[in-house]
Formats: sequence, structure tokens, C-alpha cells
Amino acid sequence: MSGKVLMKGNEALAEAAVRAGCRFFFGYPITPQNEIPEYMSGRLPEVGGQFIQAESELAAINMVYGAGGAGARAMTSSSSPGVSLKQEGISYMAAAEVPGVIVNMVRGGPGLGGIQPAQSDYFQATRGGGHGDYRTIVFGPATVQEMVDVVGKAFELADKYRTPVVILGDGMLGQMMEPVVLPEPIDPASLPPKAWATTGTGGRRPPVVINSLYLDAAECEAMNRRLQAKYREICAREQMAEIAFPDSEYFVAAYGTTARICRMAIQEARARGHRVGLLRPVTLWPFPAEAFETVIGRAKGFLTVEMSLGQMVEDVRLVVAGRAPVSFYGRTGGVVPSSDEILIEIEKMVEGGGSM
Amino acid sequence: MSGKVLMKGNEALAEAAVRAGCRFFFGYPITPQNEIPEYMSGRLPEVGGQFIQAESELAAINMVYGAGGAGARAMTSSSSPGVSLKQEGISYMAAAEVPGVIVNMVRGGPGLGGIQPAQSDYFQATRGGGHGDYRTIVFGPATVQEMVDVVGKAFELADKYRTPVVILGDGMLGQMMEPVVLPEPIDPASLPPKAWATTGTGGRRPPVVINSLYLDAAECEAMNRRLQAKYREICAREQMAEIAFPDSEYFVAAYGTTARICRMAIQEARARGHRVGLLRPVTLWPFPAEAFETVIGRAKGFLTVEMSLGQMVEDVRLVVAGRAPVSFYGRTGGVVPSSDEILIEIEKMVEGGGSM
Amino acid sequence: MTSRDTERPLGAEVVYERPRALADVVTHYCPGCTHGIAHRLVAEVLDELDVAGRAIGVASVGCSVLAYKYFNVDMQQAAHGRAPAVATGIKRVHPEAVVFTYQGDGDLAAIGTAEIIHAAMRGENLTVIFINNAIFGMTGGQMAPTTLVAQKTTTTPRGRDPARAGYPIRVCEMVSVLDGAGYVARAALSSPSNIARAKKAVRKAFESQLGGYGLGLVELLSSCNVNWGMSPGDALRWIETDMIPVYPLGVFKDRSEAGAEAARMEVAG
Amino acid sequence: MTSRDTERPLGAEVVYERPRALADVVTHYCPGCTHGIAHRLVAEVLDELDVAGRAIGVASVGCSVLAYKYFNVDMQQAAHGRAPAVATGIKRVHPEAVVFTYQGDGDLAAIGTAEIIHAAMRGENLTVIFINNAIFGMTGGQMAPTTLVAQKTTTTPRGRDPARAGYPIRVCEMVSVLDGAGYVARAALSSPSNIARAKKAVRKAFESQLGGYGLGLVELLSSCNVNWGMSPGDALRWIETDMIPVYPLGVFKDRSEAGAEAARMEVAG
Amino acid sequence: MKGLVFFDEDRCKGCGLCVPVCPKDVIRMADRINVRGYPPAEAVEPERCTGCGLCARMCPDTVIRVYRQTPARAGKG
Amino acid sequence: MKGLVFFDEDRCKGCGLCVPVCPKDVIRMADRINVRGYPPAEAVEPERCTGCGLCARMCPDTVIRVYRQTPARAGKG
Amino acid sequence: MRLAVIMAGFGGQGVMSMGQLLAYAGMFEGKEVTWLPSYGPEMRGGTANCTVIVSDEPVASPVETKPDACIIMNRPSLDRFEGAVVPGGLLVINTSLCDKPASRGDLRVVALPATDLAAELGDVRVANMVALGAFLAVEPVVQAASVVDALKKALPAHRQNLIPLNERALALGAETARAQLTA
Amino acid sequence: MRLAVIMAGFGGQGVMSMGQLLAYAGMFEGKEVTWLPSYGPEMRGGTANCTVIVSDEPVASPVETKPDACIIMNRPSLDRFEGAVVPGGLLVINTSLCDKPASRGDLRVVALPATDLAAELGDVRVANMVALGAFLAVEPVVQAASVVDALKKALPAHRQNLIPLNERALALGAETARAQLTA
Ligand SMILES: Cc1ncc(C[n+]2csc(CCOP(=O)(O)OP(=O)(O)O)c2C)c(N)n1
Ligand SMILES: Cc1ncc(C[n+]2csc(CCOP(=O)(O)OP(=O)(O)O)c2C)c(N)n1
Ligand code: SF4
Ligand code: SF4
Ligand code: SF4
Ligand code: SF4
Ligand code: SF4
Ligand code: SF4
Ligand SMILES: [Mg+2]
Ligand SMILES: [Mg+2]
Repeated sequence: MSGKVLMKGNEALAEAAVRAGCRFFFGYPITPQNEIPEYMSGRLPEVGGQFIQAESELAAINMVYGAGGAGARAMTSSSSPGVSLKQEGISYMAAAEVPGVIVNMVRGGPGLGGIQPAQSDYFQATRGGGHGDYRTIVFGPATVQEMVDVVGKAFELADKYRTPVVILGDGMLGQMMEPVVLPEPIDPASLPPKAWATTGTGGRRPPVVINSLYLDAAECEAMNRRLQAKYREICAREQMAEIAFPDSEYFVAAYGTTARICRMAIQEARARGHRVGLLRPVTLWPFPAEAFETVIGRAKGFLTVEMSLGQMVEDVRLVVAGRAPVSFYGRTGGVVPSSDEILIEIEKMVEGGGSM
Repeated sequence: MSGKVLMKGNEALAEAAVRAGCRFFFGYPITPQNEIPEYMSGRLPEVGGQFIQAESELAAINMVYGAGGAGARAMTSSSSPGVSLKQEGISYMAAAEVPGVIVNMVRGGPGLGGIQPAQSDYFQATRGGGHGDYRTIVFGPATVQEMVDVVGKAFELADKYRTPVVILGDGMLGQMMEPVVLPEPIDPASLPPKAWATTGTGGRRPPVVINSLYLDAAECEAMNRRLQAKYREICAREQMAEIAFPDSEYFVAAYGTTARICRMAIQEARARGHRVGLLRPVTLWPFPAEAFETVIGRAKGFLTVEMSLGQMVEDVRLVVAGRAPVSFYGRTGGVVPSSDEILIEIEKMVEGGGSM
Repeated sequence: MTSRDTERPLGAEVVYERPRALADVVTHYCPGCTHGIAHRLVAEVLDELDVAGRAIGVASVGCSVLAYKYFNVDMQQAAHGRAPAVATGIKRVHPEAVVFTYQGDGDLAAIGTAEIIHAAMRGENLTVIFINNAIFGMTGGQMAPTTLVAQKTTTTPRGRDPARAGYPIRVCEMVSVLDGAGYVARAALSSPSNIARAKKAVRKAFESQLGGYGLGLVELLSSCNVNWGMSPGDALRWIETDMIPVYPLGVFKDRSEAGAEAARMEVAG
Repeated sequence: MTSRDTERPLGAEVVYERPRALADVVTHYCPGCTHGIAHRLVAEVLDELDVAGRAIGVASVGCSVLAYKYFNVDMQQAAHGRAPAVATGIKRVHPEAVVFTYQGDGDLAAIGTAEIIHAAMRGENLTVIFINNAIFGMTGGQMAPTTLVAQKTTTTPRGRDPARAGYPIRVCEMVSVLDGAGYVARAALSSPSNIARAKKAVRKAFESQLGGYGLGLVELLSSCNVNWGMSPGDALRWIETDMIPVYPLGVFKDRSEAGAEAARMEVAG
Repeated sequence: MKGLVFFDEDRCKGCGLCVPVCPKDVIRMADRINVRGYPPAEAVEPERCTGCGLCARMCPDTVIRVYRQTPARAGKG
Repeated sequence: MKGLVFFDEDRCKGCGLCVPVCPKDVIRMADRINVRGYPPAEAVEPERCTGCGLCARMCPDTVIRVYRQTPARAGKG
Repeated sequence: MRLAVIMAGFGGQGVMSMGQLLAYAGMFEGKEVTWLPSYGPEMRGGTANCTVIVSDEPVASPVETKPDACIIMNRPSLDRFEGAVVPGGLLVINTSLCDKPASRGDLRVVALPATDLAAELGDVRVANMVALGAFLAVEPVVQAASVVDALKKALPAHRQNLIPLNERALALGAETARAQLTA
Repeated sequence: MRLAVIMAGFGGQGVMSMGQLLAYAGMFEGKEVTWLPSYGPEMRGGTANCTVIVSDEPVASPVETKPDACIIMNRPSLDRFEGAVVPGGLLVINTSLCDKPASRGDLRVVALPATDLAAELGDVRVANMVALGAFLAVEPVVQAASVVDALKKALPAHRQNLIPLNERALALGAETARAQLTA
């Protein structure tokens, strides 16, 4: 298995970012993602990059805004309470069309909560915890390898669409080790130039401006229409999902860590003769509605499982729109559901206990 | 019309808060809600209260957390970007079960956006822009009088359920003047005592603690289950909505300022012979699902109109769950839709142009 | 002298007993961590001034996050950095209460910089216990704004390089510039004599509140032997050899000394 | 001398012409607002140092929010208070660029307190133009942290009462405590002679960046005649009679003066 | 020393700040209104102008340009 | 002057900070392990203790109580 | 009855308070009213305006893109609002600060030098009341007396002495308007 | 083949690195592996533990509430994890720091004084390798040689001299375990 290395999720993510051409990292410590800034503090100077431990999450996201606006691939990472503090900044990035990657290794909330893994920031990530009509692309990787893979994709899409991209992990994904194959490093100098970025005019061109202020309502709406057109394009092109056992009658919808556990439960359920499949969104926004459409014709029921008390289930319900029962099972606050618990819920669904 | 006074929305709201027993206001200026802190800065000292212009919105919400935890009726107000900055604090209040009222006079977003009225912070308010599985009660008043009325209700429910309550207005509601009847003032000293509040033990009782940290995942989940039980109770008891022309075949769903304009359009549509009614949520969370259920049997279609590019429409779709077509019309960034535009959309709906 | 005698010997004079304002629990602090000493000093002062019954404490986010379990007084746990704002809210509601925050150098001097400066600017009658251990203890030893030049932390693996990560921030010097600061002092928890001085400073910082002189802030140079990678004893020595030269001890401001009622601010309440 | 001659008279020596780094548009500032003077000084210095082509400015939120339309250089508009963080991000990406922020007293001394302190702490090689007009101009005249005691604003309708609203914050005095601050000075835009001194200070603050001495900050005492409720001329006089006594003019720190390369920080880049 | 002072009248906001700073009392506010609705500053007896530049330094709106005709060159101007 | 020093052994975290501060070398770390898994501090030759209290002042975990038998009262104790 | 009027002018011309007085007066007469200002920094030096709606029924929306009437206190306001008025609607124009005549032919127009008339009364600041008087003479949506009542409520004690002047201004405006209409 | 093992002990006993070495070794042998630590401040002074899963198929979940085996390095860990092991599963107990015997009768138990044995080898820090050797002797989920390979990869150049000691520790553990099983 040459090329494989055993890495902690947080460190693999950080190394993948460096290989994706990220040279600027701005962060503020918070458990359970400290290995990301710690790794970056050692690694970035080696590749001519810069690491700053910012004075706060607010400062960090605004440094990303500055660096991203200046044309660089920049990243920040945090966990739940820290990500709440970044919402104004993310809204600014979305509005000013500044690319950048924001990692949230979700922990139990609300409030100070706990530090164990959770998925209860789904609403915040997919609906925009900040103000205004904006969205961010959101990835919900399920393995350390997938985390590495989506990091590259995140930087690519951030630049392509000039938009902030969120990677929604959780404490478990960040802390666990798994073998990964790391991608070939990209030299940031080889990336296409960004004519819109602030670099100094050099006296050779008119000034560029990175801005989100539109005092005239019609202009502000026009900015929004531009964003919405972009979002429609993203929805059309960038949905990612995995379907295991697509010919099933019942489906469990889950992402990230939870999806791994659901997979175990599904294996057991199938062993017991139930025709159950897994529908695993990889992009949480755009929500992979198309994947749902491919199975909805024959689906007799959906069970959404989350480490939250019911967030992604709304997206499932919105897609299913009454065409099949949708039930929900969730644990929260850092409790990871067991495959046995999920198996019980699967059997309830199969026996018709699913609620709309 | 004795007892009526002509007041600006922001000032009426502020005076209503004082009359509801609010003695502590912590805010940071931002257009279009500056009249609230300005009014409070003059008024609160008159009634033995305290006004602080905080150093930021973050400080302001955390002062509310302190004052609310100490047992007082406390309030803060802001507008979109400022409210994004309060999300961590609101999540803390929800988790630590600290009552308080947060006003958002929404303006065009995202980013710095503009200062004209908008409704594009609906997701943030109703889904929790902060981290974790929490909700806040959210009111979406449509007139200056209703704003006055919900302020009293907001403080009452905040105390009753020990939860933060959000009032979602917009620049127009804050800036316009309308005649209002103000309620009789409540003397805060007459309110029931709060045994859970920090007041000093006086050496007579064990210490009380206001806290949201639960390092043990099971305890953190237990805190969440407690919150969810409360939220279920709120959903069961506190939904508020208005239905105009309940015997209609088609319904326009809209709240706040937009609902006023929809009402004009509906009058015109009915004059043209269309059987169209208005379904106006007053509580945005809990979303008034029960009101929808009363009409859904005969409803041939719903049109959701918002000053956003589609946020509350998700709640409408979740309630309707495929039982009728749901279409959407929105303006954003500070543009207020005209009744003519809405009329056109109503006619589209009636003619079957509504999309799911 | 076995550990089981919990009775006070008859007729003996008490030199030291556990202060009543400290809850009777074992803390989660690492062995030798001076957070424990700072807690004790605060509790002793609350007892001596006889104000525990009207004290309301604000725990911050850092190793001392669980402080709400350790003081025998009403407590609010505050979001990271926001303790001075939370305390302000409490104090305005209960002007007669004795309100204090207990904050680390990450909490107070990084994310909470604006809150402490503005509580001082407003002259809030609060007491701030500021634990400067030159590191983020709770999260596992990252750089703090107070980390010394060349000090190794998990985010300055080659030592703090001022060209990239800046210079240690001197909170007392900065806060004492503000007119609303009533008492500002720095002490060290590194030896019995320094601890005795620290206690005096803590007491003064509470008296500043009681006298209505404005914000009382005591910076306590503390150890984090675990994240410094030292023995508890070596950590105390490092405070004296390495920290004190960068963070000189002393009283930076004392409005009560200006004597005269003139210096006295009206109690904001 | 009609307003239509835009040509330079042949053979005449230029005493004053519009600086090239200033965009040729009419600003939205109120008549007599000294924001316009501050803009001009910055542009003149950019021209004189011949760095407009490598300048990147950061506009903040306040009356000067539209500064991105007024300077003839690349600009980023920053969230309220965060300009120093945004500028830090830019400067680290383009260490050879000349990066400056332009911030009001609400932006820099209220919501953005942590960001300015920490940019100074890090010794970021940035230039900060800080407009102290003792008020929140943009939002209609609320109290700023720099509002004078007894000054009436829309949120201190009876005049700023220190017992409730605190004391004016002196930014230069506070920032100059930090080792990473390279140049810190206060000047006033109240008269031609003060403006001449202000320009020197602005130039020094840019030179501090170019020389790698760390953060260069110039506080400019400015007028907001509209929200002060004064005529433009009276507002300038009020700066001199009321503001300067509270905010003394002068250079608070100049690391380049310490001469020697010793004082020079490595350019963080 | 002879000064030449020019006002870009349509930029002027009529704030009047340039008037008192002129040591030669060259400037006054005009009676008319410019395109922006403000009474612009204008030079009276411009020949008194020494080209000291104080007015331009004071003007917040870069309305004013000032030149100096050096005695030697004055004739060639 | 006679001191009395008590160690609440199960609170002790074995940090050893009390040991070097005792001017009378009364304190040492025990060989055993307490309920928390730490070797606790203990008094050797407690009669040497003067009751100065330095050890208690140094202890981060309020393990130590110190009393003083004033000479006059010593007999009555 | 439902009448929507937009009032517009420079910041200092008192258009906001003119609108508030009309709304107050409507309220005193038991009518439903709303007052909606333009707001924000663009006001600075530019034009300010407000919309007042007086109606027998609850006012659905305070926004009116097709007002029944406009009171135009300066030239930029004419440019901005003339086109919005409904056909047959009313334009009151302060010719003292608006050198251009109305260009639409389908409107009722009252053009009077409100500022000059106010100056003649001794205080240019009552130009707004002159214009309001003219407006009410043509669209008597409220009694002028109610406006005076509103003024009594609105003015602090030490300003009550201004009431006679304002009454004269209202009357002068009404007179001038009537003269024009009958002419 | 799929085997889940939890390793638990005091912070300083090297349980985390023991787990990582096992995972590494599995990876070298082409197996699928995951390693999951407990984390957070509660570790401070308390017990640390990690879960390693070695499998022929991709590992669904890194969490295992019913491990096939536990390596117990101290007493609190026995109290916490004994109950979790699947019936018929394996318990390796370091008796040097765990004075209590296993209480369940349905488990295979290897009890050895790993810390004392390590001390005899000259360094208590290899107690973890003694225990790992014992574990692998009973559950040969990977070759001991792969663990040594992993160690070679993991140790920095200046620590490679420790390899023989670790090899001896592995072997000693294995020997002791085999003796117990055959006994
Ligand atoms: C908003 C937010 N950001 C970050 C954290 C993570 N965090 C917890 S404690 C801490 C710093 C602790 O350092 P310090 O204040 O110096 O206290 P110490 O542990 O050193 O006593 C951080 C960054 C958090 N809980 N919330
Ligand atoms: C997060 C946030 N809070 C508040 C505001 C509103 N706001 C805009 S400018 C400003 C203050 C302006 O004052 P100052 O910085 O002193 O600039 P000035 O207008 O006086 O030049 C405020 C509070 C905002 N835009 N964003
Ligand atoms: S980590 Fe450091 S500061 Fe925290 S308890 Fe341990 S020694 Fe004390
Ligand atoms: S409001 Fe004040 S600061 Fe703003 S432009 Fe006008 S005078 Fe200048
Ligand atoms: S240049 Fe000097 S002399 Fe000439 S007009 Fe200006 S101020 Fe007066
Ligand atoms: S200072 Fe400038 S803007 Fe003001 S009156 Fe003079 S020329 Fe006009
Ligand atoms: S009281 Fe003094 S003499 Fe007695 S044991 Fe403690 S330190 Fe030693
Ligand atoms: S200082 Fe306290 S905790 Fe430390 S060894 Fe001595 S008695 Fe034990
Ligand atoms: Mg610390
Ligand atoms: Mg200002």
C-alpha cells in the first residue's frame, strides 16, 4: 500500500490544504481542532507561507478576507462557538465574493457545550448563520481520506466561484487516524491569476475594489441576483453524494461520522434481510437533491440520522416533499449514536413506524 | 381616539420595552435601529434603569447575558451585521437558559449590504445562526402597534421559558410612524422572583450557577433534551398567526412589512374575483403550522412573499409537505416589493403557475 | 498528624485553614498549577472582607472554566473573552454586589481585549483576577499574547518569533493608561513572599470596587508547568527568572492613593 | 480665476494641486468635514513617497466607508472594526505592498479595539490613519469611546457622564505601550499649521511601514460639525479649545528615532 | 511673490474654511449657488494672493489649486 | 513557638511545591500513593514545625492546615 | 377615503415634520395614518422625503410608489417624484427653490413661492406650513385646525409662541392655492 | 477479519502510541485501520484511551462500544472497560498497576506485570510494548515484525537506538502470555 500514510484527521486536512496551494492560515485555538493550527504553524513557514494565531476568530476570518481578497488561497479553522463568531465575516466574504476555506470541527453545543463530536451546526453552515441571502458551499466528509479530497475541491470551488467554502467535520474526524493517500502538491504560483484581487495597481491598471456595500437598494438587490445566479449554477453542477445499495426500498440519509456508523447498521439490517441503502450527502450545500430523485421513485421510507436533534432532516423533507415518510433519529451534545440504536430505528422504519 | 400616540416604530418598541419592565439596555449603534438605543439612553435613567452603549454587539449581548442571568429584564437591539456578531452569545443564552430580548431591525445583506428594509435574516433567526441544537422564539410584527404588543409578549415568554426571544423587524417598521396605544407600565419589582438568578447568596442559600459547559457528552445531551422538551412545549402553546379570508382557495404567506403589502395585493385580487387569503405568521418560530393546517384541506396553492430570496418559504414547504403547490416571490437587498408585483404573482398562482 | 484530623486543635491559633468562600472540592487543575493558589487568595479576601454573601463571580473560558464549581458564591460562566461584559451586566443590575471576573491571558488579552479595555474605560466597579501564564493552558499549550519572545509553544514550535508573532503584551501597563481603571497591579505566584504580596494586591483590587474607584485589576504571573514542559518547582523558578523581567511586578495605578474623595468615582449603578 | 481653468499656468511653480492618488470625484462628506483633509494628506504622502502603485488601502465602516471610491489605489472594504485584521491578511500576502487602514474612532476604538491592539502587538508593518472626531458620525452622532466628558451626543443626551459611560479613551497613549508599535503620533486637522504637522505624521507613519519598524498609527483630531451641531469653523475651534487639552498632540513613539538597526524589526512577510 | 489661486467651483461645498485662513483676505463666499446648491468660495482681488497655499491646505474638498509665479519667471508665465 | 501542621492527604496532588518552602525541612513526599494516585506530602519530625504557614500559602490545593500553639496556651492544648 | 402624499425637499426644509404634522392631524380626526421617512446617510446634503397616508381603513402598506399627491419643496424633488404621481393627482410646487415647471399635463398643479412667502411672514422656516396649507386647500384630507392642534401637541412649552406664525403660514398657503385654482 | 481493541491507562503510559503502532502495522500489512483517541481536558491526570480497529474491509465506524479486546494498563481502566468487551473477548491486564483481577468469567485473560517486566528490561516506558507483545501473542492481528517496522518509521533518527529494547519488550510480553495460555 505504498503512498499511504497514517494521519490524524486534523493533520491530514492541514497537509492537504498546503498541497492545495494554501499558504495562509489564520486561526485561533479551540478543541477539537487544535492540531490544524499547530500543524500549520510548523508547516507553512517551510513552504514560504504564513501562519498567524489571530487574537480571535473574528480577526482570523477577517484576515482570510484580506488574504483571499489579495488573491491568495487562505484558510481558517475552528469549532462551533468559534465558528459562530465568524458568521459576520463569512457573510462579508460571500457578498464581496472573496474565496476562502473555513473548517468547522463541530463539537457539542449550544453555548460552551462540550468538546465531543457533533453535527449540530448543520443549519448554521447550510442556511448561513450570518445575515443576508447567501450560501456557502459545504462539504461533510466521512473519512480522513475524504477530508483530504474535499480540501482540494474546496479550494478549487472557492476560487472558481469566488465564494467561501465550509468543511464541516466533527471532533471524531479531526482526532482519528486513518491511512490516507495525499495528493500531489500544487504550486500556488501555477494557479490562474486573479485579475480582481488587490495587488497594487502598479500604476498600470485602474484600482480594484473588494466591497460589499451597496447603499442603493436596487444595486444591493443586483448584487444579490448575481450571487443567486452563481448559487443556481453551483446547485446544478456541484452536488456530490454517495448511494450505497441504490436498489433498496428504504434509505438511511446521513453524512460524515454518522454515515459511517449507519453503514455498519445497514450491513447488519441487510444481513437480517431488510432492503436498506445509504444515501450519504457529501456536499451538504448544494444539498444533493438529484441523488434523492434517483431513488425516490421506489423509496418506501427515509430515515435521517444525525448527531443533532434534527437539522439535515429538514433538507430531506424538503426534497422528499411528502412523497415518502421521513423519520429521524439523532443523538446530540457529543454523544455518538451506536449502530445498534440505528438498527432499531431502521427496523422501525421498515415496519412502517416512520413519521412524516 | 384617546390613548393613541403617533410614534416611530423604533421608539414605540423602546417605550414598550420600558413598560414591560425592561430596565437594562445594552446596544451598539447601527442603522436603521439607532432610535432604540437613543431613546433608551434618555428614558432608562428616568425609571432607575441603566443604558450602556457597549463597545460592540458582542459585548452588548454578553451584558444581556450577565444582566438576564442576574434576574433582570434586559434587551439589546441591532441590525443584520450586528446581529451576526451576537450569535455566539445567543447560543450561550439558549444553553444557559438566560432570558432576554434581542431586536433585529433587518437591513439589506449580505456583508455590509445596505440600510434599507429586508427580511433576509429569517434563517438566522429561526434556525439559530449560532452553533448547536437551539431555537429562539421569533416574532415578526407587521405594524407599529403589533411591535409594541409583541415586546410585552417577548419579555413574558423569555421569563416564562428562560429563553432568548428575537423580534425580527425591518428598517421600514423601525422608521415609520403609526398611531399606537401603549400598554400600562409594569413595575419590575412586581414580577415573580427568579430563584435561579445570581444575586449573591446572602449567606442564606447555596450558590446558583449560570452555565452552559457540559464536558461529559451524556450531560451535554441531557441539557439538550431539556431544551428540546421546552421547545416542544413552546411549539404546542405559543404559535401565533393571522388568517385573513380563511375560506379562500389560495393563500399568500407573508410576515411583517411584506404582509402589509400582500394585504393590499390581496384586496385587489379579491376585487378581481380571486379567492385569495392571507396567512400571516406572527411567531416565525414556533412556525404557525397549526394555522396552515386549518386551511390546507381546501388550499389549492400557496404563494410565499418575502423581502429575501426565499427563506420562510422553506417552512411553508415543510408544513405543506407536497399537499399543495407552493410558489415564491421575493425582492431583496432593501427593495420593497410593490403590491402590483405581488398581484401578478397571485394571478400566476391562481392560473396554476405555482411551482412546488 | 494524619490526614484524617479535620478538627481544629483546641486552644491553637489558626495560621491557615481552608477559606470558607472556596468550595470543598478537589479541583481539576494539574498538580502544581498555580491557578489553585489564585483561587485560594480570592476566597481568602472574600472571607476577610466578609463579602462572599454578596459576591457574584464570572468564570471565563480557559483552564479556570470550572471556577464556578470552586467558589462558594453565585457564579456565571461567560463566553471566551466576554467576562468583563457579563460582569458589567451583572453589576449594573446589582450595584451593591461584589462582582469579579477570573480570566486567563488568552481570555483577557487575546479574544477579550476589547472587553477588558472598555470595562476599564467605563470605570466599571469590578474586580478582575487576571492569570498570566504565558500560554493557552486549556487548549493544550498554544501561544498566548503574553508568551515570551523565543518561548516554544505548540503554535510557535520554533519559539515565538516577533517578526511573525509579535511581542508580549503588557496588560497592566496598557490598562493603567485608562482613566476608569482604579487599581492596577502585577504580582507573581512564585514563592510564599510573592504570594503574600499577590494577596495584598487581590485585596486592594476588591477594595477598589468597594470604594467605587473603578476597575480593579490584578495580574498574577502564574505557572503552567504541564504545557511549559517543566516540573512544578522549575515552573515557579521560570516565573522569577524569565517572566518577571518582562512583566515587572508592582502597583501601576491606585486611585485610592490619590486619597481625596476627588479620586472617587460615583458608583456606576 | 474662474473655476474652469484646469490647466497648470505655464512656468508657474506648483504650490498645491490635487494629488494623483486621490480619485477625481466629489466626496459624500458634509461641507467642512475634515475627513476630506485627512484623505488628501494620505494621497499627498502616497504621491510623495511614490508608492500609490503598490498601495492597498482598507476602508472601514464609518463616514469614511466609501474611501474605496476616493483613493486611486487598490482597496478592500472591511467589516466594522476589523480593518487591521483585513490589512494584516493583505500585508502577509503582499509584504512588498504599502498597506494602510483608514478608521474612525468608533471603528478603531470601540468595536475594533482588539484588532488594533493586536496588529500593534504583532508589529504588523501597516499604516493606520485614525480619525478621532469624538463621535459616531455615520450613524448619526452617538457617543464614541473618545467622546469628551459632558459632551452631548444622541446616546448621552445629558452629556457623557463618566459614572455611567466612562472616560475618553486615549488611543495613542495605549497603543504606544506595545512593543510592536513603530510610530505613534497625534495631530489635529484644525488649522493650516496643525495640518502641516499632521501631514508630517502621516508621512512618518508610512515611513515606519517602509522601514519595517512596525505599526505606524496617526491619530488625527477631526471635526464632525454636523453631529456636533456647529458650523464648520466653530468645529475647528472646538478641536483646539476642547479636544486638544484631552488629547495632547505629539509623537508618542518613534522606533526609527531609536536610530540603529537594532530598533528595526524584520519585515513580517 | 505673486500667487495664482484657482477654485474648482463645482467641487466647493461652501464650508467657508478657506476664508479665515487666508492672510491676505483674498477669499470670500460668493452670492451665487453652484451645481451642488452651495455658495462657492471665490477670490476677490486675486492679485493680492501670495501663493502661500494655506487655503488649499485647509480645504477638505480639493477645490483649490495654488501656483506661484517666481519673480524671475513671472514675466514668462 | 510550636506549630501544628495537618495534611489533608487525599487532596494532595503530589506537586511538591510545599517541600522546599519549609524553613524547617519538615515536609517530604511520601512513598505511598493516595486515592488519586499521587504520592502525598507528609510531615517528618512535625515537632520542628514553627507554624510559619509558608507551606500552606504555597499549596495550590488547600491540602495543608497550620495552627500555632502560643507558648502561654501550649500547655492547655 | 385613502390619500397618499409624498413630501420632498432639502434636509433643512422641514419636510419630515410637515409630514408628521399631517399624520398627527389625521390621527386626531380618528383616521388611520402612517408616516414613512427616507432614511440613511444618503440624506446627508441630499434630498429628504417622507410618505404620509391618511385613510379611513387600516393602512396596508406605508410605501406608496404611486402617490395621490406630492409636495415638492425643491428642484431635485420635482425631478425625482413628478413621474410617480397618479394621473389626475396633485403637485404642490415651491417655486422659490424650483425653477422648472411641472412637465406632465395630467396633473393638478399648485405652484407657489412658499419660501418667499414664508420670508415675508418673517421666517423662512415656515415654508413647509405654507406648502401644507396650499395642499390642504386642494385636498382637505384633514382640517387645517387639526394641524394646528397637532402643532400644539408637538411643540414644547417654550415654543408654543410660534403657533400663530404657523397658523398664518397655513392660511397664506391655502389662500394662495385657492386663488390659483379659481384663477 | 475485523478486530477492535481498546487500550487504556494513565496519561504517561504510552497507550496512545501503542495504539498508533498497531494501526501503522496493520496499514503496512495492507489492512484497513482506524485509530481513535479519547480527547479533551478530562484526560488531564485521568485515564487516556484509544480504540484501534484492524480489518480486511473499510472500517465503517472508528467507534467501538463492544471491543473484541482491551489492553488495560491501570486499575481505573479495568473498572471502566471490563464490562464492554464482547463475550469471549480478550483482556490483557498490567498487574503492576492493577491490583484487582478481572471479574468476568466469559473472557480470555492475560494478566502480566508489564511495568515490572519493563523495569527489568531497563526502562518502564516500554511497558506498553510488553503489553502489546502479550496481546499480539494471543490475537495475531498483525505480525510483531510489522510493529517493529512501524516503530522504525515513527522514531526520529536519534531514537532508532531504542528499537532493540522495544523488540525485546514485545518478545518478553509475547513469551509471558504464551506461557500463561499454555499453563
Ligand atoms: C470562542 C471560543 N474560542 C476559543 C475557545 C477555545 N479556548 C478555550 S480556553 C482557550 C484559551 C485558554 O487560555 P487562557 O485564557 O490563557 O487560560 P489558561 O487555560 O491558560 O488558564 C481557548 C482558546 C472557546 N472555548 N471559545
Ligand atoms: C457590525 C456593525 N456594527 C455597527 C455598524 C454601524 N456603524 C456604521 S459606522 C459606525 C460608527 C461610525 O463611527 P466612526 O468609526 O467614529 O466613524 P465616523 O463616522 O465618525 O467617521 C457604526 C456603529 C456596522 N455597520 N456594523
Ligand atoms: S494546563 Fe496548565 S494552566 Fe491548565 S491546569 Fe494544567 S498547569 Fe494549570
Ligand atoms: S457626519 Fe460628521 S464625520 Fe460624517 S461626513 Fe458629516 S461631518 Fe464628516
Ligand atoms: S494661496 Fe494664500 S494668499 Fe493666496 S488665496 Fe490662498 S491663502 Fe490666500
Ligand atoms: S474650504 Fe474648499 S469647500 Fe470649503 S468653501 Fe473653501 S473652497 Fe469651498
Ligand atoms: S508551617 Fe512552616 S514550619 Fe511548619 S511545615 Fe509549614 S512551612 Fe514548615
Ligand atoms: S503543595 Fe499541596 S498539593 Fe503540592 S505536594 Fe504539597 S501538599 Fe501536596
Ligand atoms: Mg493562559
Ligand atoms: Mg467618529
